[in-house]
Amino acid sequence: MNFSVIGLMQAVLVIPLLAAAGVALTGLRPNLREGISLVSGALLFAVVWSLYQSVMAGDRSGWTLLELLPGLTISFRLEPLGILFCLIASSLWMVTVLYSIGYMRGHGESNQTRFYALFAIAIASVGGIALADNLLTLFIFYEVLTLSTYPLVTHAGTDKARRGGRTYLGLLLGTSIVCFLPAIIGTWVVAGTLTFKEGGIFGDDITPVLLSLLLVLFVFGIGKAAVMPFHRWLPAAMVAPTPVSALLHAVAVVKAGVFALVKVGVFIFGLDTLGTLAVTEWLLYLVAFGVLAASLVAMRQNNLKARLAYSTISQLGYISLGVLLATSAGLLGSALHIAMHAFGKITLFFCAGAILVASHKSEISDMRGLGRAMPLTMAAFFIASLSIIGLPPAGGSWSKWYLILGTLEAGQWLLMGVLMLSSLLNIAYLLPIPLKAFFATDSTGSVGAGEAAGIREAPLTSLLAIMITTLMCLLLFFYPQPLYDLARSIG
Amino acid sequence: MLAAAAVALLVVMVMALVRAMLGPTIYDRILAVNVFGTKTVLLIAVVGFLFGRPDFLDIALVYALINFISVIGVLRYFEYSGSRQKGAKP
Amino acid sequence: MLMELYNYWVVILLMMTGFYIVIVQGNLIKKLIGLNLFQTSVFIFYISVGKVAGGTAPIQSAGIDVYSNPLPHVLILTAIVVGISTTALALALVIRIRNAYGTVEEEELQKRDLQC
Amino acid sequence: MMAVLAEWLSVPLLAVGIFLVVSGGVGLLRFPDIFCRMHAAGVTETLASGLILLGLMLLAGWGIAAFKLLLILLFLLITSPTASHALAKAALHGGMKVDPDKKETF
Amino acid sequence: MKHSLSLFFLLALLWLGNSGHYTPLLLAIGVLACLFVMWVAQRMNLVDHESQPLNLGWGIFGYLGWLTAKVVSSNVAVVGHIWRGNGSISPSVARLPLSQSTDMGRVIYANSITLTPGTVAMDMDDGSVVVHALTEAGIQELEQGEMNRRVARLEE
Amino acid sequence: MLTHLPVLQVVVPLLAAPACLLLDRARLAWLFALMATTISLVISALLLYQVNQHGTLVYALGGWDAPWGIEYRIDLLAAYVLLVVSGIATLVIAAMGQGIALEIPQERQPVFYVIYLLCLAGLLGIVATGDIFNVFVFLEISSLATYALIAHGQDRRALWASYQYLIVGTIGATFILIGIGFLYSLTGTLNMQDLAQRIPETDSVRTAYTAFAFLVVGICLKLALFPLHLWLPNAYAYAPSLVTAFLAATATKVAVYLLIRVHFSVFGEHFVSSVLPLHNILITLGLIGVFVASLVAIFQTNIKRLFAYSSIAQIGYMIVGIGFGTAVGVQATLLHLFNHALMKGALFMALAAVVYRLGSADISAFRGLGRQMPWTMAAIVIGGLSLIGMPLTVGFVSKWYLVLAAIEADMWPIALLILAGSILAVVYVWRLVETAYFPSGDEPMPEVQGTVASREAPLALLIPTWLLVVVNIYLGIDTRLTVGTSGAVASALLGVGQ
Ligand code: NA
Ligand code: NA
Repeated sequence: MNFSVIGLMQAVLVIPLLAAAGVALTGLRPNLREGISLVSGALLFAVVWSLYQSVMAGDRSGWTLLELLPGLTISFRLEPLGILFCLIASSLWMVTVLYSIGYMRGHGESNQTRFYALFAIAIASVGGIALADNLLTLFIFYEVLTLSTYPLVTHAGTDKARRGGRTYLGLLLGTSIVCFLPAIIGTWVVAGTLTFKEGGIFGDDITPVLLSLLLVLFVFGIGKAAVMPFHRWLPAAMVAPTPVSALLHAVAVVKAGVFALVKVGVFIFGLDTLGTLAVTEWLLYLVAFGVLAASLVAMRQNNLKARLAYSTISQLGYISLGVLLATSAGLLGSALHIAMHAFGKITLFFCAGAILVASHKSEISDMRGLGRAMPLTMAAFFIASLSIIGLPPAGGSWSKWYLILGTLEAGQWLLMGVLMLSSLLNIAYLLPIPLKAFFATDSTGSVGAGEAAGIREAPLTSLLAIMITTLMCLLLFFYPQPLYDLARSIG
Repeated sequence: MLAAAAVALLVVMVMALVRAMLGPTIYDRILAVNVFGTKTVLLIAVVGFLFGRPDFLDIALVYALINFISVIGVLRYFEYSGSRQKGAKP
Repeated sequence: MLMELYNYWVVILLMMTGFYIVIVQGNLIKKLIGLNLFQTSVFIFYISVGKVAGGTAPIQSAGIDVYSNPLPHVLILTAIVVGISTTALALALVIRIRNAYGTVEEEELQKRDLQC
Repeated sequence: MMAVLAEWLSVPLLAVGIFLVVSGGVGLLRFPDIFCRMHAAGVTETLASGLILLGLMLLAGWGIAAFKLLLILLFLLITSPTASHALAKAALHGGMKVDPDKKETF
Repeated sequence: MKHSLSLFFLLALLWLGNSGHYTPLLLAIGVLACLFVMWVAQRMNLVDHESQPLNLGWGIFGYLGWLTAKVVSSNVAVVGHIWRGNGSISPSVARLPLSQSTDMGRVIYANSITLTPGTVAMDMDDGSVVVHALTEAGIQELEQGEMNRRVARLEE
Repeated sequence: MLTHLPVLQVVVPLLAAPACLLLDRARLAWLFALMATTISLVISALLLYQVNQHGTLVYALGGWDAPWGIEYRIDLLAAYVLLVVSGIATLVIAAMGQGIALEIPQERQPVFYVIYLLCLAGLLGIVATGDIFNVFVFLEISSLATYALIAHGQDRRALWASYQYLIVGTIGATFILIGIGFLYSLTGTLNMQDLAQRIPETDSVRTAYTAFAFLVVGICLKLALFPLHLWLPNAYAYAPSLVTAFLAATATKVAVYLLIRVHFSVFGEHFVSSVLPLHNILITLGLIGVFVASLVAIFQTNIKRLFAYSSIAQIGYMIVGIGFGTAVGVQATLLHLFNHALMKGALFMALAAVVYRLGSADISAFRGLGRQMPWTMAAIVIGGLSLIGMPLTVGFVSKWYLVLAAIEADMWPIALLILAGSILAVVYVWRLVETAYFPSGDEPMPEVQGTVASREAPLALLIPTWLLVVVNIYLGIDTRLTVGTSGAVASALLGVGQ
């Protein structure tokens, strides 16, 4: 039994890698190539689902791949938060591939083999990050994720894409090398271990100053969590094709960031230690400021993907905030929001991509009246927006609820206010888009001009993907129990 | 007497050095250096006797050889470079 | 003190002269002359360090008890050979530089490199 | 007896040698141009060297030392004109103003 | 062969004169060294009548004696000019004819001119030699040609 | 035979050099040189094995014992460096069989190999000998050979670069000679083992410091520590490409070895740190070197030059490691010494492949190279990632220990600066990656010599390059050998745990 769990964990890493190899080898036969990705996605999801059952049964098996440095291993362990992350990633991989088939072919993108192969490698890195038993392992896969997604961001090869890629790589590698790595090494020097442990690994004899320094380094070093001022890479990466944006915003990259942050908060510092540090308070305010600021910036964006990107920055702030609150409700909210935001945001990006493919429109002001031509897409956009905002009947309402509870538990009234205000802003920058698409007239002044211009829904596979993720947003409102149980058992 | 000889040789060597510095042509300097060299040979021989170490003569002999070769070498260099400068630029 | 260590002063003077020539002269050959002076000053330093008070040249001879230390001489013999090899190589380089550039003046060389 | 005699004999040889060598040095400084200076240098290289080395030979007595001194002397006498000639030729070809085809006095 | 033998004899003399150690081993090494140098000289085509001017005969010693006297007297003359100052000299240049028939003879003549202080052979070709002298008298003395004749006689 | 290994290590290439001169055919000379370096490699591997088994090997040259004769002394550190040098030398010469053809005419190749072997012998000699004057002699042998190797470059600027290096190198060597002279006058010995014993007992501490100062300055000239690095970029840029690979991977490493030897073995950490502010100087200069050289590298358009400046920066890291004066710091330096040899060896060999195909190492030659020479370019990417210090490459291991040393010494700002330097490496590496994989605009791709089928570099170049790349990754994952060895060496040097 134990062996098979470890076998399954290994499969989480191996399946995407094999898929990548398979994709690379079958590059000349697109149907077979995408078939491999889809089958691998399904297989991976099945594996993760089985691991979900094991972890809920209390299994915490682990295994060590090798000893990289004396006393420092590359090890993996079954753990609820990691499985949560794996569930999101594996399910969304499948869906994203489905979506990509329509999008990439519809858009006539080049280098599709490279795209699918690197996507698979990114999923493998997510597996590594999710199952990592120590910071070193996490760090390694974190870097692999950065490097494997860079070519995806620069995919188009245009000047703009190269600039975006530069910002992406520069900020992510930069923060991880200059802050994350010294934080890890510092932790190693101070604590003598890097293995995640419930309640944290630091002894009582360590000065708060040193702990604060480490915390600050971690928070800023995990650049994928896009804590201001290191958020610039997310808007810059908008140049990538929409499926890549989905990968960045929902499936892998930003989720890897906040996941790492939660891991560090819970398993390196421990919520108790975190709560006692004065610097935590400051970081909370900084993050809260980021939440508001990003929302405000999002409102001013006319480009849909840019607006969604700033929305992500703001929503990531919620998750970071939840950890830094250092309360159990906050943690619960954070963990849930990782999932809820993933499904919501991926739907939004899928919709944005669908609109781009079908109507070649990227500016929000051009989308008035588009609802007649693309009713399904716009409906999906509406539901996903509800989830992001935190309104029923969408899954996001649960996570937002627990986050608010977290602020109350910590007695942070001001922060609660910030969260409420930000939710109002969410409404203001998200809901008008579908509403105007359905009810406003377009620029020519006539309702339903889109139909007349020959605009139809996106390709079938893309539409199917959108339907699936939208359904998930709704489903997670009505059946949050599995996720709730999983999140509950963290820490 | 030996000491006087050594001093005299040193004096002449200083004179040669003065001539080497004053020049004015490169040939004056080479001449001076040559004189300095041959006087060095003599000085080594004299000093050998002065200090009771006649084996220094070997050094004097070797030095005479080196001095001669180096002067010829330097002269060849200047003779060639002189005639080349007159010719067309390479 | 000053006179006691006169050999050091001589060495330093020679050394600085050589170093100065290497730095200031733009002519590659003159630079080499400076370099040789610089090296030679060190040779002198070694030999003078090996001097034993009252000792004579370390060539064995009847009736003499006190010799200077012969080891520095041996070492410097090696160093001289090395120095000559260096000079020979450097001169060969200068000849090739002259063939390639048509000059042995540093400034000219830099000018001609910039031209192409 | 012989040794003492030789020692006495060496004194005048060395003395004259010293005088000649210093004279040569003075000439080297005093004469107006390179060619004239070469004549002065010639003094120090021929008779002056010869006398000093002879003086030393007398001091050395019969033996290897004397042989070596003789060798040095021969070597100087053989190389000196060669070096002088090379120098003169180089100076002549190197632009010193002398017209060899016109007997002239400066 | 004659030249080789002469060279070997010369080299051996040099070795013996400079060594001072006459053990069988060192002597053997000396012989080997001389033979080696001879081999090298042979390869460089150096062993001939130019390096071993045996053909000059015994007359050379007579000439050397005369030359020594000449060198002494001209030394005295030049030293006199040195002390008397620049007013006493009259530097002059002249091209003098050569009456030697061989290269060796010309070299001996030119070197003799140079060896005597007060005169320097600056340049020469097949038939003449350019001489620089400290005084006009030096040129005139050479023009009288005693040295020229003596060297030419050596060649016979 | 086995007992003579320490001296054979040096003698084999030293004797092979003149023997190589007798072979007048280029191919034959190459085979012979390859054989000689391979034997050297085998010897160094055996030496490392022997040292691991029996501890330090001592070999008295010609049977004279230490104070009088010259002693060859192979401890773990020496064995480790010997292996690096001979290993790289073998790979480079293997690649030369084909890779040097375009840069050095056939008839000059035998002489070229002679010089190469001499250079190798010199480098190995520096490491193997236990006599400090012998170090000087070998240093000069290798240096002279290096000047000659550089002068073989096609560009006429190679001559000028070689000349400049000669001047600087000779001054450096002369400084070292002065230092040795002071040491000898102070202690009356040249044997480094004896020196280590007598220096602490000396009553003239000032002389000892003078000696140390001269030695350090001289060595730092040789290892191109900022600001004494000015000779290096031209020398590396204009030397034949594979010569650059060899020099970058070995010559400066041996100089770092020498610095470690003098600092820790001869003078000892206690002596050095007791009065001199040397540690701060080394850390400061090292860091400035890292930043200045990396910044300059960013703006280079000749990629050989770019990597040359990168080398100066990496040397800065090594010096910083020494500057900590702790076992972990020295361990980091040793790791980086070894690892940087692997990275730069691979990078410069890949560059040699690019030059072989495109005849240029200019950035413009790299446009779209990711498609045209995928394997060569992949090697450059991996080497570059290693340079940055990405996990799973050797570069990560050395960065890790360097930062560890800084944090252990409670120098957090230094740790952050060390890592900030890596960001600059990201910039200059990524410029290359971007050009190769995402070429901009409509400019035409550079003309590739040869047919489409043979666009990738020939296997003779590719295999040695990739051998280094594979080792680069393997040792980045299985770090036991390097970390274990360097740890043992560092604690031995600092007298920890003895
Ligand atoms: Na004369
Ligand atoms: Na004369």
